[in-house]
Amino acid sequence: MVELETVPPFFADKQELLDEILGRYPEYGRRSAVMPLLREVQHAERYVSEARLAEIGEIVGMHATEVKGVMSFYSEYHGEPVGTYHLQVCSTLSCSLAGSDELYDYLVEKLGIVNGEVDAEGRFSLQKVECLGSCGSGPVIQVNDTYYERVSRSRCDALIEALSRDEVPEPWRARGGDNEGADKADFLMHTVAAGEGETR
Amino acid sequence: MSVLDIAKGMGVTLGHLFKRPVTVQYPEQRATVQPRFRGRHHLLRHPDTGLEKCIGCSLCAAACPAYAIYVEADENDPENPTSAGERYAKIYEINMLRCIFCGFCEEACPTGAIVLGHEFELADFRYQDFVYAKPDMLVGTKGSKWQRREAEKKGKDVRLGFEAGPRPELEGVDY
Amino acid sequence: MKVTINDVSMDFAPGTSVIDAVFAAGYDVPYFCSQEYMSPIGACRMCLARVGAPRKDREGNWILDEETGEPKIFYFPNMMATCTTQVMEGMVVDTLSDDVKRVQNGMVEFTLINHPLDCPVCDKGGACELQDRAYEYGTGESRFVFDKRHQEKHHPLSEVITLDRERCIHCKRCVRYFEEVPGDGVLDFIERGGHTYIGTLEDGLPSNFTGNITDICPVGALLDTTSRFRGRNWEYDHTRSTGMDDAGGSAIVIDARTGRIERIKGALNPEVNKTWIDDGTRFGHEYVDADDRLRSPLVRKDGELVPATWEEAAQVVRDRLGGLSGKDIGIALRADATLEEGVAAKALAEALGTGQLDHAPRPAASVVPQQAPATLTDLATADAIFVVGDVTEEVPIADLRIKDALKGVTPPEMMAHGVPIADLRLKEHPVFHRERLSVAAPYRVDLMKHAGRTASYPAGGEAALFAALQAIAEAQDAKAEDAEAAAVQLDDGQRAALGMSLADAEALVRGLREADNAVVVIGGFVLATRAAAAAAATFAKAVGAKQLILGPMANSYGLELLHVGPSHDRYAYPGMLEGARALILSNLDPAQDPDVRATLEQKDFLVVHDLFLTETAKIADVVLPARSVYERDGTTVNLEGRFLPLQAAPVDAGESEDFVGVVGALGDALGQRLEGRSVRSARRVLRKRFELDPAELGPSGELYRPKGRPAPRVSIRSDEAVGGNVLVTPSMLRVEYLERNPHLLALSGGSRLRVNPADAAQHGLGDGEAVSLRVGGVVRRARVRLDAGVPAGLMLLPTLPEQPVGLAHADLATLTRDERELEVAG
Amino acid sequence: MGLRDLFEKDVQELENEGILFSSLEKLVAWGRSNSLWPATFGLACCAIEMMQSTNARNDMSRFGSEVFRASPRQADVMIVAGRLSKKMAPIMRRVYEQMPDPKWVISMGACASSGGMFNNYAIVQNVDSVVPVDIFVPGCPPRPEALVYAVMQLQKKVRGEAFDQQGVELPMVEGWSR
Repeated sequence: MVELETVPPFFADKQELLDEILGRYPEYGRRSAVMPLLREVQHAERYVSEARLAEIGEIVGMHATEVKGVMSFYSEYHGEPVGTYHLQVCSTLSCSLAGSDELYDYLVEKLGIVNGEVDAEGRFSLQKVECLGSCGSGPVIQVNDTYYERVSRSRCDALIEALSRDEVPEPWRARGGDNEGADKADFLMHTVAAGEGETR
Repeated sequence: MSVLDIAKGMGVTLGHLFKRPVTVQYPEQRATVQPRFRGRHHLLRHPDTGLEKCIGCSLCAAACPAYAIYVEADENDPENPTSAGERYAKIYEINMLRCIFCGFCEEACPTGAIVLGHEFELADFRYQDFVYAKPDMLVGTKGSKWQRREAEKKGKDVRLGFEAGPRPELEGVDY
Repeated sequence: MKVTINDVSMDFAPGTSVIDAVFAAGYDVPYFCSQEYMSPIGACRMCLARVGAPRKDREGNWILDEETGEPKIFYFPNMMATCTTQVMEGMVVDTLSDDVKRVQNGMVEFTLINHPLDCPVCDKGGACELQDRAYEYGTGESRFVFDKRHQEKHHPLSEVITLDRERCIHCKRCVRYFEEVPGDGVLDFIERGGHTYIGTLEDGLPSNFTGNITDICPVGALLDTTSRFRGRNWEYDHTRSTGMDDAGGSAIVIDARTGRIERIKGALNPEVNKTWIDDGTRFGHEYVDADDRLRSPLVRKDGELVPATWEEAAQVVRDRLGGLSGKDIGIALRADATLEEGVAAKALAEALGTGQLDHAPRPAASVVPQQAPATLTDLATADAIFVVGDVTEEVPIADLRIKDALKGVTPPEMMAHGVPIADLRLKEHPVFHRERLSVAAPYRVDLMKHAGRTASYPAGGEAALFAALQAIAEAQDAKAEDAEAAAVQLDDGQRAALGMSLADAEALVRGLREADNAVVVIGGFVLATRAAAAAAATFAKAVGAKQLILGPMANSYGLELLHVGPSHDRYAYPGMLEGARALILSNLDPAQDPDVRATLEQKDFLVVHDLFLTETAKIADVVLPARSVYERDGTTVNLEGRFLPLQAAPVDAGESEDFVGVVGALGDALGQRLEGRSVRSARRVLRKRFELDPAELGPSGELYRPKGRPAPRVSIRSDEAVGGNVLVTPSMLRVEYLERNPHLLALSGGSRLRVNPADAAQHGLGDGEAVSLRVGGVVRRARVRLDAGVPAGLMLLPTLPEQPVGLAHADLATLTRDERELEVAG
Repeated sequence: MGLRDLFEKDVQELENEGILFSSLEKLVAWGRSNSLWPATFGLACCAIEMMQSTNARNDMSRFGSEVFRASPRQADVMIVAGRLSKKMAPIMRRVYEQMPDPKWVISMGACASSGGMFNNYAIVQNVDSVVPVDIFVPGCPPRPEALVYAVMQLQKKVRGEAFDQQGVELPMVEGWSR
């Protein structure tokens, strides 16, 4: 536990929180507390370092590897630091039909990072995720905790451009109606030739 | 038995005087070997990379009814591998006197590394000279141990006393 | 409970798993994840079968079938994993129908989807469960046309274990093994779904029992690095023998090929080691094939040791010993000699008319309990255990059996097909009842992780420790008689001797005496002085606990039973080195001590029987090549008094002979038919002596209990000889052979001098520094390892056969950087 | 050229001019090598191939070894063709003894040379342990050409041109070196 010596323990000053969480479970079920503890760390530090894994293991009586096993099972926990804005692109069927693959490629070339990477100044990180449960209004990007649905090239550009100014734009409501088709068609491979996006 | 019968018999004999002799003037004239003839073994290489096909799994040794094959494997050096994959045959020996040329090794080999060729001119003087190691069998080596020994001494190249149907895999690999 | 399997119906105890019922009925069902002595979890889904049972209606009557009138069988909607299903009254199991076959085909196919087909290069090939199951239950050809999962191949989990992540089929055996058997989990699944792989965050595998996962892995994912690519499974000669690295007597299988020992695996002995063995036993075999192994006798001719035949050597011995009277000759064996060798040595001593016969190392106190001896099964079922010493290093198997006791699950009943495959009483993530275990040692030992109470008493204070505990016990007795009696009173000295709080000590004593089955495990530190051993015995008697005494070496118990000992105190081993004019030493190397070397050089005649040209052999007149413990036929007795068979593996050891052979050769030279001239004649003696036939021992050996008390025996060390600045600790690894075991050397980092950081700073020692030091005379080379668990002012050093466990004096002036750097990997 | 040249020129030059110098030994060896009469010792399937080697197609008489002698008294080389059972060994030894010196032995086929796949109690695991073998012929059985090749090998040996893997010159007759 070399990290433990260097990094101050996360729960050292959060005794009451710790008691609250552990209090939810009977003594023999102490292991169950691993999930809420992981979530605390994830929310606070936006990723779970090995030192934290070991610390949580100490608390709930599991070994660090076991905690790592639990953590790595869930995609919302991150083993490495993510960017300030963690872009998660849904890649499941309906979004994919709505052009999320092209959206992803677009982001890759725009940000110069691929799945699981963080860009140079640590602002953006990109991840392909499974269904975000917004199938009716794909393609979807989830930036940290906010959904941005029906992403078109223009909207994507706007979003990225705003984020790079550290302004988190209000998620536009997914309108129905006429321009829906336009927005969707934007990222549809078979309809869009190169540069056609600019004409809209 | 009448004279006629004798004449008939002599006729047959005389008739043969005018037929071409069937004798094959081996070794000057080469013996013809059928493509499926099983002679001395060859260890093959991958034509493209030149790596040995043998991975030292010693399944041939397991299949050999005469226990003529001995294999010792080792781990490949990742920098310059001997064979494809992790494992290669450090030692691969066949006792040609034990071997009964049944071709089971050929069938057992998962990578098609060992193939029985056409060379049958293996006669030699000393028992211990019949243990053929990798350099004696790797594809590209021509002739039996004695033939190469003699050729080396005389400074000529090996002349094989047979011709056979095409066996592309035995032609050797240039790399 | 009556259960019908296909056409067989049998009775089973409640709680039996269906898979065991199927096997007991003589049918087969494939499985990967279940494993003897481990919890069933139904991870592989391979053991699916169609299972049904009758139901009762509300009134509690069986629901009957209209036509037959029999109880109607309601089948479970899906196939059940038989390893996690309990048998029920009237249950019906079907493992042969086409539905079941189809499911089994499907599961095999599914398991094979991501399993690489590199069986020809896989060390498991030929002994692979997946191979067999795919052959028996598979479809024959694959429909899977896509790319298989690609992950890291030959990833070194540690110096001795290679992990191939592509081959893993996620049966979770290794994960469960570490959590359940040694109790220190290090492995787990990382990621999910198709990306799942086995990994660890701890560096390496911090456990002493890692090798077992290579045995239980059903595929070639976890492999023994020492035998990597050394041979195929059908090429090995499997010899079942007994591990001789410690007094545990684990059953092992020695796999040899073309005269080389390639690997050692654990074998089943339900009474002793179940199927587990420690890493020292498993990986510590490479020295046998070392290049500098002696292969023929050497005789000193004009100052040079030259090769000779056995006959010549025997002649020389006879001629040189002829001139000497019997009392000038000393004979000493190492304590891992077999009983047969002991008999031979006794016979030789008798023939030569000498009383100077001994085995070494031999602790001051007896290793045969005078009363209430415990077996390892007692240990595994004990509900209160008090350990004094470092049991993990002394007898690793005992450590595992203690963990069994902490889990509180009694050993399973044998079934028709052997050990139950799925013992449903075992649960994943078992709870270890720490409070049952108390550990006392002068420094922090490994077992303290699992102990409810730990005591670190001052080194050499074992006698005082037991005296104090005795006082507590007596006080408690007094209190039990009349409640007004004074509470336990201890003076400061006794409190210090306890090394734990008085409350703890009282709880410990109470726990021991209240337990139905209490065991006191007495380690080498206690045996170092007779006073301590006596105190321990009295304490154990007082609290009504059984004793388990950890002998220093594999056959200490047996050789003591056999009285391979001197006729008088001063003839014992160390004294013998001084007194005798001629010596016959088997596998002993006393000349590591320069002073002893000087005396040995003065001897008239010195015969050394050893594996290598040791320091002593270099100055010997005759050197005889010895057989390693893997090459001997014979009998050994483990720490619980169990006779266990040794079989010789087919190893090319040149002309080497065990001590029986030596005595045979000398007997021929002397023209006498000695009793121990052959294993058979030696066994004749043993049969008379112990009323059991060593040739007829069962696979799990035979427990022997001496009638009455063992005869009194002489000591080798006076009790005053306690004290010193270095504590020689027991070691799981054979330090004398460590440098010839490259893999084990890399794993352990060589023999270690463990020093408290403060002391290290004072002596100017850095971590990992190679030093040499004279400890009790013997020149020891070791690597410094800073360890806060070591008490200040004390250094810890692993034991040698010539350096018994206990305190020793070291001249710190001789503490120098080792000029000859040990080549240590890592 | 004149008689004088014989004394003035050295041997090499004369040989170049076509005058042959040969030692009697070489001459004898040449004679022996070209009249190797085999004694039949057909024991098994190899014997069939041995017979083939003398038939019209590949006729061994081209090498002067056409006449298979039923009597060992008139034979020079014994061709052991087939697996030799331990019961047969003494008989074969006697036949060998009865052959007049110089005599040679060809061990034909895997069984005769090494026991082949018959690694059992009944079969001699190498004929060399009974009689000194000059030539081993691998094959199961060796084809006639292989035997013819073996005879050519034997001729080399008789002419003293044989050497082993270490380059050691081999004796003209194996039996003499024992």
